[in-house]
Amino acid sequence: MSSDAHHSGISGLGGEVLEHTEVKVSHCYQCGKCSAGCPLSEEMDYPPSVIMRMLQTGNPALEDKVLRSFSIWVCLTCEMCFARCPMSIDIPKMMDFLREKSLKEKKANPRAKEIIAFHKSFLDSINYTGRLYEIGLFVDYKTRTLKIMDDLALAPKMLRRGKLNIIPELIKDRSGIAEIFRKANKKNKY
Amino acid sequence: MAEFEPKIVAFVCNWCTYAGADLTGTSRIKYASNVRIIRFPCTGRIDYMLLLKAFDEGADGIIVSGCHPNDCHYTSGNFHARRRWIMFRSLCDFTGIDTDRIKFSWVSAAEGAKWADIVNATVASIRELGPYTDYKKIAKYPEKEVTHG
Amino acid sequence: MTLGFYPGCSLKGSSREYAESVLALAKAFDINLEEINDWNCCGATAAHNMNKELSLALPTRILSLAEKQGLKEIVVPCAACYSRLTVTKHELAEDSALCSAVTESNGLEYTGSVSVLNVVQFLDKYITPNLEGKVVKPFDHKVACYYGCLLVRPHEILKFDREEDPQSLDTLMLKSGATPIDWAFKTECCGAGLSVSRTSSVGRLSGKIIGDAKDRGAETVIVACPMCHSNLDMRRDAINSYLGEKIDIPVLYITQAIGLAIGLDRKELGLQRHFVKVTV
Amino acid sequence: MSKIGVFVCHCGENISATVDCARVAETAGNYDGVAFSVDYKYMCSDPGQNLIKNAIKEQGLTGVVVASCSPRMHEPTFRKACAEAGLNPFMCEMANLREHCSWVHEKGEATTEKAIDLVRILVEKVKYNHSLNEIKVPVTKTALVIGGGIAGIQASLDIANTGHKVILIEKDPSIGGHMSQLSETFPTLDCSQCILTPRMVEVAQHPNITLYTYAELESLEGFIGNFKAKIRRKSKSIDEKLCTGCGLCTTKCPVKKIPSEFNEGLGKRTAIYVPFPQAVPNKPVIDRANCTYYIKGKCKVCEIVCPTGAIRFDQEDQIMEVEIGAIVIATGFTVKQPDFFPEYGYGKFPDVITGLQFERLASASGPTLGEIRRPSDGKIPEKIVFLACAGSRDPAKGIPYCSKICCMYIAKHAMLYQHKVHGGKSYVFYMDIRAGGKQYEEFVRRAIEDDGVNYVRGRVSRIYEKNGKLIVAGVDTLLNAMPVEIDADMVVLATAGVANEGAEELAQKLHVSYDPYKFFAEAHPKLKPVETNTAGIFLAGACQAPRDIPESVAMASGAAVKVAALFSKDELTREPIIAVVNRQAPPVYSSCVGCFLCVSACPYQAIEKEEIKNRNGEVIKSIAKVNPGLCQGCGTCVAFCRTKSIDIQGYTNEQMYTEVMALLNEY
Ligand SMILES: Cc1cc2nc3c(=O)[nH]c(=O)nc-3n(C[C@H](O)[C@H](O)[C@H](O)COP(=O)(O)OP(=O)(O)OC[C@H]3O[C@@H](n4cnc5c(N)ncnc54)[C@H](O)[C@@H]3O)c2cc1C
Ligand SMILES: Cc1cc2nc3c(=O)[nH]c(=O)nc-3n(C[C@H](O)[C@H](O)[C@H](O)COP(=O)(O)OP(=O)(O)OC[C@H]3O[C@@H](n4cnc5c(N)ncnc54)[C@H](O)[C@@H]3O)c2cc1C
Ligand code: SF4
Ligand code: SF4
Ligand code: SF4
Ligand code: SF4
Ligand code: SF4
Ligand code: SF4
Ligand code: SF4
Ligand code: SF4
Repeated sequence: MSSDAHHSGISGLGGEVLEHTEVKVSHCYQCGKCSAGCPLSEEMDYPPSVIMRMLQTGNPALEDKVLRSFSIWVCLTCEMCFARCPMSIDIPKMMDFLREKSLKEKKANPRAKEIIAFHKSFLDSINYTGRLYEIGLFVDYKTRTLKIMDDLALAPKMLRRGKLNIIPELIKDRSGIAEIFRKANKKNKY
Repeated sequence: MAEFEPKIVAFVCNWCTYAGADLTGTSRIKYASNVRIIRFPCTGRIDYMLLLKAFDEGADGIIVSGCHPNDCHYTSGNFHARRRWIMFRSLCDFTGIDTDRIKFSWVSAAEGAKWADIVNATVASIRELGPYTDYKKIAKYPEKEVTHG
Repeated sequence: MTLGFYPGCSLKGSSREYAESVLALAKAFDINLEEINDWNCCGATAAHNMNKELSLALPTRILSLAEKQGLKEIVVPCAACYSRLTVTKHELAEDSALCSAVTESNGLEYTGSVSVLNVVQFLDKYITPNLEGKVVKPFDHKVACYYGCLLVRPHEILKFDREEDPQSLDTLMLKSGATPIDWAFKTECCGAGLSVSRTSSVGRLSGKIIGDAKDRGAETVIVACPMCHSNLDMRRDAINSYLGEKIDIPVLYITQAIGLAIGLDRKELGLQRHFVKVTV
Repeated sequence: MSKIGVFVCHCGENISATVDCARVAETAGNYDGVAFSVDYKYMCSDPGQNLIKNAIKEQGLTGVVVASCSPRMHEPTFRKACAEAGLNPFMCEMANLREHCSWVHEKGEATTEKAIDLVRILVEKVKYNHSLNEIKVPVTKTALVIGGGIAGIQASLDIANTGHKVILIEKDPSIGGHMSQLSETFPTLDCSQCILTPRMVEVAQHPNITLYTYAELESLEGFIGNFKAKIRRKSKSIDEKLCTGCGLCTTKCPVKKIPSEFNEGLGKRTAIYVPFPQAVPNKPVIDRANCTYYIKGKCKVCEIVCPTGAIRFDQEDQIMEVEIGAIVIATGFTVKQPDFFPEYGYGKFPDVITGLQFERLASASGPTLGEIRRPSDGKIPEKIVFLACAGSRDPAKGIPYCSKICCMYIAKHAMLYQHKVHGGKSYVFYMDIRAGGKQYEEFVRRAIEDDGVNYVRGRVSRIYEKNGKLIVAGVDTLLNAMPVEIDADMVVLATAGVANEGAEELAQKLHVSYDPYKFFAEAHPKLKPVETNTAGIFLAGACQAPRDIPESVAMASGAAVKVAALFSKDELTREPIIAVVNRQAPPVYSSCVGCFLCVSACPYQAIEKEEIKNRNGEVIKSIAKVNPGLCQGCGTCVAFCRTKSIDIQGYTNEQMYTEVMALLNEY
């Protein structure tokens, strides 16, 4: 007997969350412990417990707000909420799913531009070289965000301490890596 | 041809379903007259061999009904019944006995209308299935193995 | 004794002193760390933030290469890489359909036979049993051991140390002659992946950590993750501006601190590469 | 050959309107073994009953089938009539023509056919009925009450006041339980000691109550009305008859630093001690684990100072055997300690305390004489935080259920704090306020409205210590989860109420069930809240689930009435609908093969193993044996038995098969 199916939280986005992450939004009893421990909560537009509540309503307008929220991008997957949730709700796993979906539906929050740009630059770097090429990442990220001035002081200091490679480390099987990226992107372009 | 009138035997517990069926009566709710009730102290008492016996004797359908989970007069008889039912059903499936002809339900002493519904639904579905003549064909069931039902 | 070694990108670049100190320690204890051939980046935070497939496929390739190379145990000093590799192993083990999807579509051979050791597990298993006799210069300082997020969480998967108030780094430091302090920010997040894109957040989060360590009299902070290190060390300007004071407590990798205790050369341990001058 | 009488009732028009009663009677009259058959307007009326009685006498009937209404209505009536006519009452069966036939079907052929079928199956069944006698068991009119908290005290007094004997055993040196530790009690804020102490004294002085403190149940056998219990009276190391309770020994004992259990570790006691000043009995015991004499072999200061020579270092535990007829379990509960909460410091911070510790701080007889002072440095906390649901409603790390009493005692604590510390600030972090009792909601509102307690809805993520303050990090979920951080001086955790350690072991000794959380299980969640599923054993108070004082007392009085009802008769009679294992002549003895499947199936632990021995005392065979005192007649064992060796009277295999066959094979 599955009365779950009739629960408003299980249809819609909450239902997709369940399908992809096994997280049941209906299990959240809104205690707020996740928000209380979340290091980024105060920078979020909706703290994690509020995201949970929005998903529970099954209201499409609120679900849309979740996908357009800044919260899902500023979440660092630090796992604090999951560690302390009395109902063992794996919020970080859910956040991964929401981010991916938000990107796919082109709903990513404009304030998350830099965060997303950084992730993209990071992945591109791996895509081309197999490993992270930090200078390349910086340059790529700077051109994406036009934040030329930030961190400008950092690079020379790093160089001086031997912390930046001028020449990227290239792996041999670059085509293998590119293939992995191609496959992964076919389903869902990052 | 006259409409087929199935023979249905109901195995019910004394405390919940028997009393529920009494309530159907006191509420004067009408239902199909094809059913005959046999009273047991508890569904836990129901030996599933009795079900086979009923089919063997010509029953077309069977209802087994007792208290809701957690409401058993004897605390856990109905859980035992359910557990054995699961084993029994796989045995039926194995031997080819049609488990669609056995209806397992919970009817409490307050569910007079539900009892009428269950009888009517069972009669209708058995009527659909037709007389259980196939039973005789498979009735060479391995009697020893099913005794523990 | 030979063990597999997965340095990860940071240890080849911005955190090369971590790699240097790990290798120096291993050498001092006659352990050969054999790098996985042609390894790739684990995808770090970016991959699982953006694309689940990628976040599983990249680590799977690494594990698969290690298997091919005949490695049974691989040492993964970076806590983030350790987390990605362990979580991937766990997910593939839990879900065989997912496992075959990931391996087949990418043509990877993977059985899940390689065990992944984080730096503490590596030290506990191969270094501490022989440590006592080797400590020549006890690391006689008050230290705040900082674990960060990814070394201990989620406990259900990593099953390493306890999630709140973990002890493993403290125990190691105690054995190296240090006095670990009891403090409140052992497992609070430093800001990790937001280092570049939201430096202000990092200033705040890492600021609380450095601030508490200082308030309780720590002379140095001990870490086991290049991300923690770069936030707490390289981002010290942002931290200081958040705190409104100048704090110059150095941040050492656990391997550097133990290295010092057994008398290894400061340069060999890469101490000169830090932003905050290592005075201890 | 059976001589069966069939009596078909019209029930006025109730049956006869749709069933052709005359035809039913006529058809039944033609069945084999039916000697008499008749239909009549009102069978249950006096003339109707006389019709049956006369037929039994005149026709020499061996069995009776009354075809009328539901047996749930009139089975006792007709069985009694049969008995009056000299027929064993269990030779009478009823066919339910009214509720199961005439009232639920339209008038017509099919309805009459069904009525005929219903009569036929019972005619066939009755052929296999046996004379049965009601079971009679004698009753020992003494009750055993286990646990001397408020529930045990109340139950003992109530039973004793009905004139029956009570033996009350308490494992601690004094009765009183948790209630004796409480400061004031919700919802009225009356002083716990003031209302409890008179009852404790009453227990000690009641002529019908024998009190054994420092005593525990060792083992139990028997069944309702006839239990035998072994009680271990732990050695107190004093002669209670000689001791006058002067207290000299306790003031002179040099071992003074033992954390006091009564004060929840916030005070100290000596090795020879009385747990608290109002203890009943007010005589000391020696805690051997901490006494220097028992550890090192010397000291004996207490012996030297005792004016009556009451100290007995060589006293041993005593095992007593008592016979009792009923048992009330009142062993109460306990609370989780803070060392279980990782994020709240694993019990590391001395100023993070439990609710029970707060009770001791707030109690006028407590270690601080009722002043709220924090354990670490004795300072009066200016800011105090209470955390609700600490470990309760927490399936991940604690227990999933609600501990029920904490919402109320937190409100009480915050209120007491506000009354005692003027200008102090108190905060309660909660998820829901569960104040479902008389005057309870009003009480909580008073805390909020009149005493200014700040209620914040949200669960605290963690507590850490900084510069002598406890930083409590939570959010206000009613304000979009806005962070709320409080630098408190003291934190009180409403830690989960859980079953006593050892509850499981006690349940096994008593053969009663317990739930997954090791609380004792009631026989029915609604209608038998004070019964267990073992007849003659009852429950009172917080041993069944977390309960507050009013509920514990109500349960105790309920259990006492059950005991008194049991004791109101000299013998118990029960319907003989019970299981029996067949017995046959040697060398078979029984077809039972000793698989003991039935033992595990029986919900009442009514089946035991019986060893059949030969003359030399060697065991020949192990078979099942039903204890008629415990069997409730559910028949589950019968369905389990593969060899059909166990059967239930009144619903035997023979009878049930006969019914099925009679039903489907028309004449
Ligand atoms: C912090 C706190 C505050 C509270 N405040 C209030 C309040 O203000 N108002 C209110 O109504 N309720 C309050 N309560 C609840 C109240 O304490 C309980 O309702 C009450 O104590 C239950 O009584 P009891 O007799 O069932 O159990 P207990 O008080 O636990 O007594 C059980 C007794 O049995 C004994 N025992 C245990 N095991 C054995 C054994 N095996 N053999 C022999 N003896 C045994 C124990 O030693 C104990 O003496 C509070 C509870 C707590 C924790
Ligand atoms: C909507 C609703 C749902 C509920 N659901 C549940 C549930 O699921 N589970 C549960 O445990 N409880 C439930 N309850 C509570 C349950 O109904 C009560 O606990 C229970 O009925 C109380 O029984 P009672 O005998 O005390 O009172 P009542 O049921 O009120 O019986 C009192 C009787 O006394 C008679 N009476 C009144 N005055 C006089 C008089 N002066 N002289 C003579 N007779 C008089 C009345 O006619 C009545 O028959 C529910 C209650 C409500 C309102
Ligand atoms: S901690 Fe868990 S239950 Fe509580 S609000 Fe967050 S997700 Fe919901
Ligand atoms: S995983 Fe994300 S939501 Fe959870 S505590 Fe960390 S930052 Fe907050
Ligand atoms: S000194 Fe003797 S008489 Fe007095 S309380 Fe102690 S044991 Fe009893
Ligand atoms: S003998 Fe034991 S109880 Fe007596 S005074 Fe000495 S330590 Fe105390
Ligand atoms: S009574 Fe209140 S504080 Fe206690 S567990 Fe239940 S809801 Fe939480
Ligand atoms: S008044 Fe009724 S509905 Fe409201 S909280 Fe109380 S019990 Fe619940
Ligand atoms: S189930 Fe039957 S055979 Fe087995 S022990 Fe019980 S009575 Fe004997
Ligand atoms: S009839 Fe029920 S109570 Fe009696 S012995 Fe059998 S299973 Fe136990």
